[in-house]
Amino acid sequence: MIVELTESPLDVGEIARRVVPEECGATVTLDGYVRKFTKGRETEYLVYEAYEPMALKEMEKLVQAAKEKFEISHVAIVHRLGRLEIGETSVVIAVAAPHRRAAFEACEWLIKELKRTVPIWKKEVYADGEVWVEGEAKG
Amino acid sequence: MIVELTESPLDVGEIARRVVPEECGATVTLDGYVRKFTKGRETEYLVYEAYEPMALKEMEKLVQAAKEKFEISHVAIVHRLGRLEIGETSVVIAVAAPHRRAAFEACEWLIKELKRTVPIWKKEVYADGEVWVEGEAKG
Amino acid sequence: MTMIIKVLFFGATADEAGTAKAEIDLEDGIVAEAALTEILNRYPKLTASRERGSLLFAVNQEYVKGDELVRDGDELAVFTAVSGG
Amino acid sequence: MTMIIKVLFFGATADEAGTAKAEIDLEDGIVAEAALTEILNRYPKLTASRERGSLLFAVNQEYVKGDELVRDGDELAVFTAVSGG
Repeated sequence: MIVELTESPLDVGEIARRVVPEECGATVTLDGYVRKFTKGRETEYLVYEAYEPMALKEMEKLVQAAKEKFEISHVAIVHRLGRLEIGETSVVIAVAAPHRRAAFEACEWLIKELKRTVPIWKKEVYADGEVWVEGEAKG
Repeated sequence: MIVELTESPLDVGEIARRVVPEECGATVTLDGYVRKFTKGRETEYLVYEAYEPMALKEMEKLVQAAKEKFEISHVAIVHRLGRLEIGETSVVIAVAAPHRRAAFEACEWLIKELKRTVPIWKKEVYADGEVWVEGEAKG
Repeated sequence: MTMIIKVLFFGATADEAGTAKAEIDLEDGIVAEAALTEILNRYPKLTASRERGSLLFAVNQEYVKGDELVRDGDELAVFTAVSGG
Repeated sequence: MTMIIKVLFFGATADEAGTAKAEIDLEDGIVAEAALTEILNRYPKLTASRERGSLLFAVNQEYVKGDELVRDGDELAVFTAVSGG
């Protein structure tokens, strides 16, 4: 399992290629990046902040849960923190599995849960102001 | 749309980052690579062969169909040909979409259809022989 | 008897609390829910997030339900619904 | 009248045909299905793949149903079920 937080730019290919076990044939990767427009409003840049030790623990829990729920072999989750420009990658989730179906399902489940439970926050900065984005509450 | 066939090694990250439109926030990538063991038998390497002009046409058709079927913005499909060693990437499908759900769905649909319709064949080479793999027939 | 608890605020809650970090004294034997109420009393601007149902609360880097005992030296964290990814 | 058609074989069918490429003469006005039958007559080892339902057939780089007219200079391709990815 790879779970990391970093202020450095993420290399999606490098992360994806870290999870290539011999028994697998497919890795599904989600590359989440900074959108220029959100609801028609133009973002200048984003700032991500985390409660780092808790975020790492929650990411580990998610990987454990995904491994119980899906037939997957290896998972990497790396989330970037600090200031991100438009188009830069904020999160990479790569899942390797013997069969691709499980990799797709697990990857999609992991990003959904990460957005719900992992204590990381996003501030959107516009030309005329900034706002901390509030997620859906953890139910 | 990017559809390519190449004998050179594939860089999954480089391909994924070619499809990052400003209106999007997520790219889902399938990285298919050479498995060491298939049904317990150890593969030494693979050889991929294509009916190249038809394969490119079929890949273009798949991308067109995916764009009609799913809310996606940009697709790249690159398939490698020739001899591939264990762990090397044979195919990359990267799909960018405003919303990640569509990107996951389209990516999974594209790899399923590619395996059914695009005229590319795989020869598995073992220590004691080789065999052209026969896919599910195109229905 | 009182005890000293470390409280962390993140994102919007840090702005609302005017600080990212505080130490507060709480009565011994208090449960998490009561500790949160006490924190809200001291940082009343956080109440809006709580009323929206967006306020989350962790003790020692774990989400809590509310009935867990808070102990001397514990690390509490208060934050709005997460928005990473 | 006959016409000259280019035939391509790939993967297992190239091994079975003993060649990747051939030119064959077919009667004018023949449809794709009949052209395939003629090709199988000349390369009988391909029949096994056809009986398994694995043989696919394309004219000018498009899959065909079978009733399409084949024309002089067309490129036909014969191959087993694809296995890329």
